[in-house]
Amino acid sequence: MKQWLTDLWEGFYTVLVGMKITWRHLFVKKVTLHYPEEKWQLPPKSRMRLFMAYEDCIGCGQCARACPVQCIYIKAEKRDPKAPAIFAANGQGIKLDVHVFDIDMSLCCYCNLCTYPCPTDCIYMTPEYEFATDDLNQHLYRFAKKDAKFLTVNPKPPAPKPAAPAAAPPAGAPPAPPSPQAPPAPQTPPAPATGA
Amino acid sequence: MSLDAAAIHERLQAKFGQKLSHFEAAAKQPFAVVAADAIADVAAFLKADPELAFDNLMCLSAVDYPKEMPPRMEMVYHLLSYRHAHQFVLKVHLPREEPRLPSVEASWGVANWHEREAFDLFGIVFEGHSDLRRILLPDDWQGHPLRKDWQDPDFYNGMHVKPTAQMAERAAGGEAIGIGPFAFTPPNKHVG
Amino acid sequence: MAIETAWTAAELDTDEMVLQMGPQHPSTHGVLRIELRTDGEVVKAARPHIGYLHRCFEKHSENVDYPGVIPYTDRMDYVASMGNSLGYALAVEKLMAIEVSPYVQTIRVIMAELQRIASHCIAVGTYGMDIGAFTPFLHLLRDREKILDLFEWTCGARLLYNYNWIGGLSHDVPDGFVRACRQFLREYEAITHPELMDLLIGNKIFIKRTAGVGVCPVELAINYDLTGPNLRGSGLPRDLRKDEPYSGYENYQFEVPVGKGEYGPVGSCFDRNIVRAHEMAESAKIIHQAMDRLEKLDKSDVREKVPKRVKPAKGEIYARSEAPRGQLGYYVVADGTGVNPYRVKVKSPCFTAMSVFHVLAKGMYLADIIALIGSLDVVLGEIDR
Amino acid sequence: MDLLSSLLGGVLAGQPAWLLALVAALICATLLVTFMALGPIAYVYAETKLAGFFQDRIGPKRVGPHGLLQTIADAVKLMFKEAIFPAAADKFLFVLAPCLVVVGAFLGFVVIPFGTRLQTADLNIGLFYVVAVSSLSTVGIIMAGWASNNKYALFGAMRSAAQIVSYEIPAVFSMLVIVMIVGSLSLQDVVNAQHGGIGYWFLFRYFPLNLIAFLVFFTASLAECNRAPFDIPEAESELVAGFHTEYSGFFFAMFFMAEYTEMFIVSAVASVLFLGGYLAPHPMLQTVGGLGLGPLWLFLKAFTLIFIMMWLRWTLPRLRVDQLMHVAWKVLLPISMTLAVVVGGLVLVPATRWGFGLWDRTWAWVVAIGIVAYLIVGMFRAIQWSRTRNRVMATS
Repeated sequence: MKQWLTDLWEGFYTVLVGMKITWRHLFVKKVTLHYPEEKWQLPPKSRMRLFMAYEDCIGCGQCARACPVQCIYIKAEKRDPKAPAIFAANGQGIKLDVHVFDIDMSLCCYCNLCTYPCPTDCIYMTPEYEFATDDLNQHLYRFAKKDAKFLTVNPKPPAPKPAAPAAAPPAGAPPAPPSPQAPPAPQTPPAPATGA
Repeated sequence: MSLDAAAIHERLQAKFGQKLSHFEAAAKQPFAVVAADAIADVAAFLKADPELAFDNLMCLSAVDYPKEMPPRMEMVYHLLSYRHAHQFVLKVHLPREEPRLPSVEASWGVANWHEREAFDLFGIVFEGHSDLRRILLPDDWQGHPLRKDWQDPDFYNGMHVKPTAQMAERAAGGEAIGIGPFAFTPPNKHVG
Repeated sequence: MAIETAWTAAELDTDEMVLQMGPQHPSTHGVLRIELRTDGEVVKAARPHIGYLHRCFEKHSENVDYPGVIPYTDRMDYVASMGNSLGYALAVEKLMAIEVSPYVQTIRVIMAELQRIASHCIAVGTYGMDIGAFTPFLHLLRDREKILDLFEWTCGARLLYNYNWIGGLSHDVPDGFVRACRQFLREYEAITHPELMDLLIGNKIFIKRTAGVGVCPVELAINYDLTGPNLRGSGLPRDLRKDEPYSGYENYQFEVPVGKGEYGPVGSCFDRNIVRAHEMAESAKIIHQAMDRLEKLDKSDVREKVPKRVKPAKGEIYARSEAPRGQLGYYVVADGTGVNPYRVKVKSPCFTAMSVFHVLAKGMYLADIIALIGSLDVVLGEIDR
Repeated sequence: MDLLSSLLGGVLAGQPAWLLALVAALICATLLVTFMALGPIAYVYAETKLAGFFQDRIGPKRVGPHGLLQTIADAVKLMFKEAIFPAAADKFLFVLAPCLVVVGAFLGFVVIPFGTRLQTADLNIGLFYVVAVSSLSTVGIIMAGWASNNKYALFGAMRSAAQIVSYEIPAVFSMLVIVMIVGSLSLQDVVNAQHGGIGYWFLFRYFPLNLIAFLVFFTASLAECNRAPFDIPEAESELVAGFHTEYSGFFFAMFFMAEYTEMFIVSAVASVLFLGGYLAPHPMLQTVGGLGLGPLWLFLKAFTLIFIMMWLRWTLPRLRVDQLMHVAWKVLLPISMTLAVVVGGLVLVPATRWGFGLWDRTWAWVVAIGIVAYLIVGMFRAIQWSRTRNRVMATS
C-alpha cells in the first residue's frame, strides 16, 4: 500500500515537474532559422563546393591521387617546349598542358584532402553550399578552359614559403556561425592577365 | 594478477605443447600461432583458467595473405581479461583453399557475429557455429569480397553495380557541361 | 531477392506470428531489420538482420592510402565522427610510433568529449523519442547543433570532419574557441542537463518503462563484448580513458558513472541511459579541465608531426579507444610496401552490442523491444560499416 | 433543437410536425458537422504550433501568416491524395471503419449543452449516452485494424480495444460521483446544479474528493481518445502508426478528425461535469448586455482542457501496454470506486448536519481555488524565469 501511494505520488509529481519545464519552454526564445530568408552565416573555413583556379594548375595530379573517392579526373600532356613559358600565381612554372580537369561534385565527400598537396593552392573548397541541381550531370564540373589566360611573365619570384595563413577570424568574434561574420577579404586579388 | 605475453604463452605451451607452432615476442603486440584444429580447446582453456581468465574477445579478424609462402589466411583473436587486465593475441593459419576451423562461439558469445562476418567476407567456414549465414552482404551474393583476389562483378541481379567505368567514361568524354554558376569570388584560398 | 524468414509457418504455434520490424520502421535507428516471433504482445524470439547499410569500409580502406581512410572512418558512426577518426589516427600513430604534442592531444580530447556530448544527446534524445517523449529530443538536438557549430567553426564541416589526422589535426582551433566553448558549457550545464534529468530521466513513466527491462548481467555483457555505456550500465566501471589512457586522458579528473540499479536490477535500459546522461556531465568536466590546460600550453603547429607520406613499416596493431558508443578497435595491418593499408578491421561497439540483442529480447513486450534497441544505442552505419 | 423548433415554428407555421422536426434536426446536424469538420483544423494548427513552442521551435510558418493556413493546406492535400487500398484488405470494412469512427465521435455532440437552450437534445440519460456512443469508435478502430490486413494495425486495434474497455470504467465511476451529487444524468441538470459562481463548480466542492474525481476522469478520458501518454494504439515508435498504418488520403484524415473531435467532446463533458459548463466564474459575467456568453465560456473551458492535453502529450513518455492496464485497474479504478462510495455516503448525510455541507460552504472551495491559483501563479513565475533566461542568453 505504501509503495502504491509513493508510486502514485511520484507519478503525479514528476508529471507536474515535466509540465513545468515544457511550460517554461513556451516562452523561451526560439532557435529556428528561417532558411531561405535568413541565411546561415558560415564560418570562412566551411568546406562546401570545390573550386579550382585553372590558370594556376600545373597538372601535377596530386589532388587526384589524394582524393579518397577518385572524383577528380585529370588529363595532361607535356607542353610544347617552344611555347612561351607560363607560370602559376605563386611563380611555379607550368610544364604541362592540362586538357581535362573534371571534378564530379556528386561524388565528392568534402574531406578537403585534395587541397593540401596542391603546390600552387589552386584547388580549394568554398563556403558556397547552394548548388543543388535537377540533373546529376550538372555536378560534373569541367574546369579546363580553352581560352584560359595564363601568366607568361612571372609576377613575383617564388617566395620561399608563403606567409602563414592570416585569415583567422577576428579575435573574440561571436562563436556561433549564425552571428554575422564578415568573410575575410581575398588574400591575393586575382592576378592580372598579362598575356596569352 | 596481470600476466605479460610471455608468461601467458608459457602457460599455453605447457598445456598444449606442439599445437602452438610459433610465438612472436618481438611484435608490437606479441602473438602466438595456434593450430587450426586446436583453437576451440585453446579458447576454452584461456577462458576457464583462473589465472588467465580471458573473459572477453575484443576482436576477431581474418586477413588474407595470398603472396606469402605458402599462401594463407589468418584468423586473429584479440583477447582481453577484464579480471586481470591483460591482453593476448592468438593467430591461426589456414589454407586459402577451403579454410575451415572450429568455432569459438562456445567460449565467447560475441564470436558468433564476428565469425559470421569472416565467413561472409572471406569464406572461412567455422565448424560448430550455430548459425553460419551471410551477415553483411545479401544472402544471394556470390563470392567473398575481402579476399585479395576478389574481382568486383559488373552485375548483381541485373543491376549495374560497378559504376566507375561509366563515370570515367562520362568524365573523359562527352560535351562540356560547364562548371555551373559560381556566384562569387571564392575567398578562402588560404584559410586554415 | 526473396525475403528469407527465420521461421516457417509450420514451425510456429497457432497463436504465434512473425512480425517483420524494419528495415523501414520508425525506431530501428536506421535500417535494421528484426524478425520477431510474437505471441500477442510478447516476443518469443528475435533475430536481427543487418547489412542494409553495408558500404564496404574494409574493402575501401584497402584501396586508398592511410590518410584517405579517415573520411571513410567518419562515415561509419556518423553521429560521432570525431571519435572514429581519433581511434584510427591513434592506431596508425602507434604503428608508426608517432608521438603528437600535448597541444594536439588536448585539442583532440576537447573535440572527442564535445563529440561525446553531441553523440549522447542523440542517444538519450532518440531514446526518449522511442519511449514516446518527443520534446527532450529536440531540446537536446538544439544543444547538439551548438556543438556542431563549434566543430564547423574549427574545421569547416558539421558532421564528417576529417579532423583527426595521422600525426596531428587538420586545423588549429580558431581564436576565441575556448571562450565560445565555455559559454556553450555554461548554458549546457545550467539548463539543458538539469532539464533533461527532470523532464526525461526523472519521469516516473520513463523509469517504469525502462527500469527492469532488458537486463544485461555483467557476465553476459562481457561475454558478448558490450563496451562503453552499455557495459558500465551493467555495473562494471571500465573505461579506456581511465584504464589505458590515451591522448593524455590521465591528466584529467573525472568519474566513470556506472549503473546502480536504483529502480530494479542492475543493467537495465534505465541504467544504460542514466550512465549516458551522467557521462555527458563528466565530459563537460573534462572539457573544462582540457580548456584550462589548452590555455596554458604554448601554441604549436598542429600539423607538425603529420608525415608527408604515411608508409608504416611491416607490422600490425590493434588499437582501442573509447568512442561514445564504446570501445572502438582498429586492427590495422601494414605490409610495409604500399601506401595503402593491407587490412583494416574495425571492431565497432555497436556491432557487438547488437549481437547480444537476441538474447536480451527473449520474452519481452513488443514495446520493450524498441526500448531495448534504443538503450543499446546502435548506429547502423557502424554496425554495417 | 427546442430553440430551433420554436424559431422555425414561426417560419414553417401550418406544416406537419414531422417536417418541423426534420428541418430542425437537419439544421442542427449541418451546424455540428461543420463545427466538427472545421474544428480539427484549429486543433491541429494549435497542436503543431504548441509542439513547436514546447520544443523551442516555431512550428508551421510558411502557409499564410504564422502558418495559419497550414492545416487547411494539409487538409486539401489529404483530400486530393489517392486512397490506397492494400491488396489483401477487406475493402468494405476498410472503408466502413473510418466512417464508423467519425460517427462515433460525432454523436457525442448531440447532448453537449452550449447554453441553456443551445443543445441539440437534452436527453435525460445524457451522460450515459455520451459514454455509450464514445465507445462506438472502438468498433471502428478494431474494424480498421482487422480490415487493413497488417500486423501492426492489428496490434494497434487490439491495444485500443483493451484500452478503451478498461478506461471507461474509472471514467464512468468518476462521472458517477457527480451524478450522485446532482441526482440526474441530464447534462443540463448537471450544469444547473453548479449555478452561483466559481465556488459552486463541482471541481471545487467536496474538497479534495471532486478534485481527485476530476483528475481520474481527465486521465481516463485522455486514454479514451488515445492521447499521449496513453497513445499506445498508434504508438508511432512501436507500431508505425497503429490502426491507421495502411490508411491514406481522406480516410486517414477522417481518423484524424475523429481523434480531435473526441478530444473536444471529452473536454466539453469534463467542463460540464466539473467546471460549470457554460456558466461563468461569476454570475455577472454570464451575459453582456443581454447577450448570453454561455457558449463562449464552454469553449474557453474545453479549449483549456484541450491545451492541457496537448501540453501533456508533448511532455510525457508513453506507457507500456501492461502498465496501461495497471494504471487503469490498479490505480484509477480503486480510487474512483472509493470516491463513488465516499461521496455517495456524504450525499446521503444531510448538508445541515455532520458532513461536507459546512466544509463545503466555508473552506473547501477556498482551499481548492487556492491550489489552482497557486498553480497559475507558478506558471506566471515560470514565464518570468524564461524571460530572464532569454535576457541572460542574449547578453552573454
